[in-house]
Amino acid sequence: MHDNIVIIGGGIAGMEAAKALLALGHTPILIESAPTLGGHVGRWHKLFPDLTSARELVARLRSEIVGANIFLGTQVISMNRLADGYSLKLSNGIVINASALLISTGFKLFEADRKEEYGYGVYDRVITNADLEDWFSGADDARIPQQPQTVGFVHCVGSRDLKACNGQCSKVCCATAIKQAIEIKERFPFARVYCFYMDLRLFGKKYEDFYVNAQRDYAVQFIRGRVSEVSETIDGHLQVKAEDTLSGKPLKMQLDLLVLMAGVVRNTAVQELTSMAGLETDSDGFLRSRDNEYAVVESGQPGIFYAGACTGPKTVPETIAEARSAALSIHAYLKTL
Amino acid sequence: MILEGKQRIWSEYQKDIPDDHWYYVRSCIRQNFFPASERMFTHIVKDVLGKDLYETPHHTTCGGIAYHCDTIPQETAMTIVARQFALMTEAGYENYCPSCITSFGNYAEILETWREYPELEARIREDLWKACRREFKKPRYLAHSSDLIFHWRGEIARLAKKRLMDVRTGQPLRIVEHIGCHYAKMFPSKGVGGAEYPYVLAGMVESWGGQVIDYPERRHCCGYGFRQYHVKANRGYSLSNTYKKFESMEPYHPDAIVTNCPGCPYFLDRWQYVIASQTGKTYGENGHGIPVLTYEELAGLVLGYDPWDLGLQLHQVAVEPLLDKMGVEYDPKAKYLGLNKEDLMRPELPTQIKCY
Amino acid sequence: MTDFGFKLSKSSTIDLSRVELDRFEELCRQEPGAKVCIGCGSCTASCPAGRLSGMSVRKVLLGLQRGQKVNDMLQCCMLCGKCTMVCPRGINTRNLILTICRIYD
Amino acid sequence: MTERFNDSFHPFVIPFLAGMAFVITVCLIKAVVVVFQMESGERRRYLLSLLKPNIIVKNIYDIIVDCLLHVRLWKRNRMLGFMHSSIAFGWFMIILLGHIQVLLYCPDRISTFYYPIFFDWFIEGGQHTLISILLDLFLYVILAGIALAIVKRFYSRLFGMRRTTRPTLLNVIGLYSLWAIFPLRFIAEQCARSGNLTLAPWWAYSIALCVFMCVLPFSRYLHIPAEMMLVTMRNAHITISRPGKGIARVQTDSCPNCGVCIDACPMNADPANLKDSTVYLTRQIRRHNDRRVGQISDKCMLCGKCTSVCQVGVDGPKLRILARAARKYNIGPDFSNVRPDVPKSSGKILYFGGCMSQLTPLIGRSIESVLKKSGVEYKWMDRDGGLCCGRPLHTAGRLKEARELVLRNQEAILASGAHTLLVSCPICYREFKERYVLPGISVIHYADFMIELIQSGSIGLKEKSDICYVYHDPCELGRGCGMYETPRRLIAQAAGIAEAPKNRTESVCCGGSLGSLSLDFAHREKITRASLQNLYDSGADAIATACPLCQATFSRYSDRPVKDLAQIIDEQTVAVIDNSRRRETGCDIEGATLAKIGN
Repeated sequence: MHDNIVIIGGGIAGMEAAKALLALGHTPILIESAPTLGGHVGRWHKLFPDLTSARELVARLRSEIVGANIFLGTQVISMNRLADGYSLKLSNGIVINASALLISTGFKLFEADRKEEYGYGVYDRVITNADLEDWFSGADDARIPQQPQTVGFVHCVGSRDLKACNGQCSKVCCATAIKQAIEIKERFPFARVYCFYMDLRLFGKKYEDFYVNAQRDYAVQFIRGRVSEVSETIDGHLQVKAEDTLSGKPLKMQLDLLVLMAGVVRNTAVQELTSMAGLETDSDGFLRSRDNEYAVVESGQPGIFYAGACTGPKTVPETIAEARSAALSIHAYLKTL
Repeated sequence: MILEGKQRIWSEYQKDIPDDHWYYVRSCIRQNFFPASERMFTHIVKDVLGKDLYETPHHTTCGGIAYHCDTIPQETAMTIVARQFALMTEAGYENYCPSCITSFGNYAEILETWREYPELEARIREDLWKACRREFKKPRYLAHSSDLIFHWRGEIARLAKKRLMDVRTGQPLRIVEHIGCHYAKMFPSKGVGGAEYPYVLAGMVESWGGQVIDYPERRHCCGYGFRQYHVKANRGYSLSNTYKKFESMEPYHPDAIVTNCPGCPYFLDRWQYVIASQTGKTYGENGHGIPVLTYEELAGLVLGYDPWDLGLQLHQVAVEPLLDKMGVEYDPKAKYLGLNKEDLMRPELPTQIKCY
Repeated sequence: MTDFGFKLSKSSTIDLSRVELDRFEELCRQEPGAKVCIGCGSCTASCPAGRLSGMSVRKVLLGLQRGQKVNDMLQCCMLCGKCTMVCPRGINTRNLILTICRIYD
Repeated sequence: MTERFNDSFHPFVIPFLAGMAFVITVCLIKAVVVVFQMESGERRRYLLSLLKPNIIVKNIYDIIVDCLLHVRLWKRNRMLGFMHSSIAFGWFMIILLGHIQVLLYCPDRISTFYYPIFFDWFIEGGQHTLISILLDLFLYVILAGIALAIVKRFYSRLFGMRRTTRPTLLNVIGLYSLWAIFPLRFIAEQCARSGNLTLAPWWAYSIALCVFMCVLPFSRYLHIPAEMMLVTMRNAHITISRPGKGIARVQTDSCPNCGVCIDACPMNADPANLKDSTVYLTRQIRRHNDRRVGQISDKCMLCGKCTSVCQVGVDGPKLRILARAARKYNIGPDFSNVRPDVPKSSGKILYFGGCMSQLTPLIGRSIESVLKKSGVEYKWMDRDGGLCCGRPLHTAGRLKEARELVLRNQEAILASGAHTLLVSCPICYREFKERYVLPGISVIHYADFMIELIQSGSIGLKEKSDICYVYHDPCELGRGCGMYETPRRLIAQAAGIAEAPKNRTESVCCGGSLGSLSLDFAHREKITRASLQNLYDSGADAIATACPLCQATFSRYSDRPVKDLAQIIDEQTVAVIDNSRRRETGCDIEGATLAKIGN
């Protein structure tokens, strides 16, 4: 059993960590509850800011971890603390004794229908960022009209919103909205595209360029004001209302398609697992790192490490960096045993 | 519109409504505006459905109007409400049913405030004791009288003499349901169906055979807005909000509007006349307005009562087109005869909107 | 029409679906900087004419985008160029002002 | 010397005569139209000036120096100078000597007009007189000039010109006919002198002359007569006032399309602006292409460099301002209710910082510090913001609106009671000098003021700094107001000084100019970097300038410190005596200094 490393969660964090651990001479065990690897990124079409293919990233990672033991469609059903590690029972009946655990269980997209006023699931032409990515990737979506004339993006759906029980910024939605707005404009050059934002948080490398591009080259319009409510008109359009806070006036308009930028919230599906492992939750609802400044990948429990969005919203490069960092931390930790 | 989406939301906002033993408090103003509504309610609950509904003449206003007009502080309203609860407690009831939406909101707001700030509740108990030597228990259930009709909508449907159908075409009537702002906008969980897609009136309309209309300004206030109407300088604003709603519902050609608030039916009804007088515009067919009914009046029509007994002659907008569609028989000559066939005298009829 | 002593007031809501944007689009063609404004307000804050007349380039640009008639506000521009100097987005505000004055007349 | 034929006429002179008649008629009409278009007062002044003897002398001198000898061009580029003056002066001399020859040897034929042109056809054996030798000499000079012109057309770089204009069809016809005239004349003369009386070269010679003269009024060669007229107008002090009319028209027509302004234009650091030089402006004005005239006018930074290098004195910036003024905008500030809040400053200096200085507060602070050190009493007129001086509106062509602001400021400055208006922004300074009427108030630039303070001993110099500065001449201060040396003298007293390869009248605009209306931020960067490169080439450690706009623009991209003159002087000077003692001793340094400045 010595040196068994179990990675729980096969998104890009888990995959990258597995790859790094393989390179360090370990043979990690990767457990993923879904039937495929890749997590949220695997479902995404393109990544900001360079519009690289998300699928290619996942496929590459997949090809680089063939040496790992991978269990798909598998959950951890129980977990016991041992003297020098953990004993895990999986849903397929296998029991693993592990010296180190890496939690890379990621996040959950906010369920947009909980913002009832936006009418996701009630109005015909309201979709989420994830739905749009699916459509970009080729899936059919009857909610998206043939030739939309006007498309709106609502930022911060379920983020920075105490009424949605998530006061945190989801970090990736502003850039995602801009990315999707540009992609929409590329598909429908004559559509008017509006982004309704509270604040634009474009902190990352080249994000600001991305923003200027959207304005200058794609004429995407940014309206500072949160959409208050959405209704359906008699001809099936959407009527949205917001305050145009820069002019201080109420604003309404009709849209052919509304995209809700569902935020990043903690993954409640792994609540049982984390409580079995005795992991604490931070005030933002995500898992608590040993230290939020310099030990983000370490948990309060010996031998349990974190990577990726299980500790809070992260961009792809941040997640990859954390996964590598966690792999190194695990490697160092195993040497101390 | 995806109906399943709405149904899912409706299913999430269920409300416990006991089937019997209610303590009923009337609205300050409804008996003036719609004289048969509360009478109809007590009649349906007690006589038709055979339930226990208790009333006392000692109850007063809940303080809601004054509170929303910024003329009394909330503590005063709370003490008034505490006395109402004391009357209920003294009568041996614990299910509280106000007829007024603003009262309902006021009670809900006060109960929630007390839950958050128990020390405030303690102070109010003390104040009430000092003021009138009364003590109270908080109601176990709080439901608006429209919640009760919603609760019994199935039984009413079974007893129905008329349905919300156009007897001439067999098509369901298109009904706009308008919910008072204070019903669920403050506490979505306190209302049947929540705040965004309230089901309380929609449920009645569906059960009685009608079709609910969802239009863009469905959520919007009727226009009353308390101080917006009461201060004359603001009255144009009050009117403009009503106008906005009518403009929004106009393309759907509704046959009637049903409401559950004291102010809403009044303003949706009377402002149609003002809008017509100022702009010449009417929203019903052939120069008529859109009839605006309270849910009790609608229940009364469904149960087959005489429209003039329901006080529909006191509406500004003529209800006759709706009665004709529903196949309700009425005597036009008896319209302005009171309960005891006393002549109420004919009002002067407006020129811009068709009335009888 | 009956006088009730009050009447319907005009809605202050901007209905973007009904706003005529042809001229604004022409403005964007002639001065593409119009598209990249982020409403930071440095132009207005540094404007000497604004101090005397209440002129605000930011408000004008936004107003035109919302179909409001606000271009008269630019009447008092002295073309001093301070706004151009401070604009973080590098908008040629002077050309923007002149182009607005030419297109919206 | 004898007449070859009895008949003093031959049909081949007809093309020449027709061309001559045509060109004289058209040019006369054009001249009359121009004079007619002038404002009545100016017209009178102009016509009267043509009669004044001293101006007549000056006109003749200027025409010879500028139009025939091209002295200015010689100074700029000897090859070009030789090329132009050889053709112009040589031709002129051939015409002059040809007439003298006819007057001397067959005076009765002078009335034919064509004898001096075709002398060797009609007269036999005239080739050994002095005049004939001189004529041949000038013809050789011209032929050399034409050879150079041909080389230049195809290898302009040999002449130090990186860029030149692309000629239009009419210009090409004019050019080739001009090139053809003199070799044809040479061949014809040589044939005739050797007794070969073939007609072909004479016909060709005459036709070439005809073609050239017919094309002249519609090609750039119109500059030959126009320039002469421009000289007379300049000497009559006529200024540009209406677009496309009067002197503006003559200036446009005077442009010889030499293209010197293309290389000079700072905007051409970005090849996108190549077609926006003054030479293209005059061309488009002549073609009445209003769209392009508008574009070219709006883009220009009005740095004035094209004018400073122009051989004929086309005032590019003024022509552009006029073109801008011809356009309509719904703009017109009404500040009739605004009274600029000017502090009472009787007997004091009033300092005007200008709008831009608020974004470069170091300039104002340094000036204030120097003023305090010197003990001079002063008030800061627009410390909390004021009305614009009016120059930006003026350069944007909003002449009436600019006038409004000028009047408003003028009134306030006069009311303040100050005796001196101290100005730091060269943009404002130029406007104050050119457009303000401030009787009893001397308008002074702070460079003049500071050098006066140093010379009078009102402030003391510290030990010279070992930093070496290169001084960038701001367009409005240098070419605009003619101040080149004072800032250099100031710097030289305080620190080391170096010169950039292009300086003074040839200084390269920083790219931040308010003059341009349409150049956007992204496209100015190249211009600024090119201007900086010129300054870097001096090898200096730091850049000095005297304009808030240059300061802000350079600071953006410069790899070395950029300082305002005022800042350098403030750093390098000390107070001579402290203010309290000054008051005790009653020493009136202020009065002393100002007396000098006033002179």
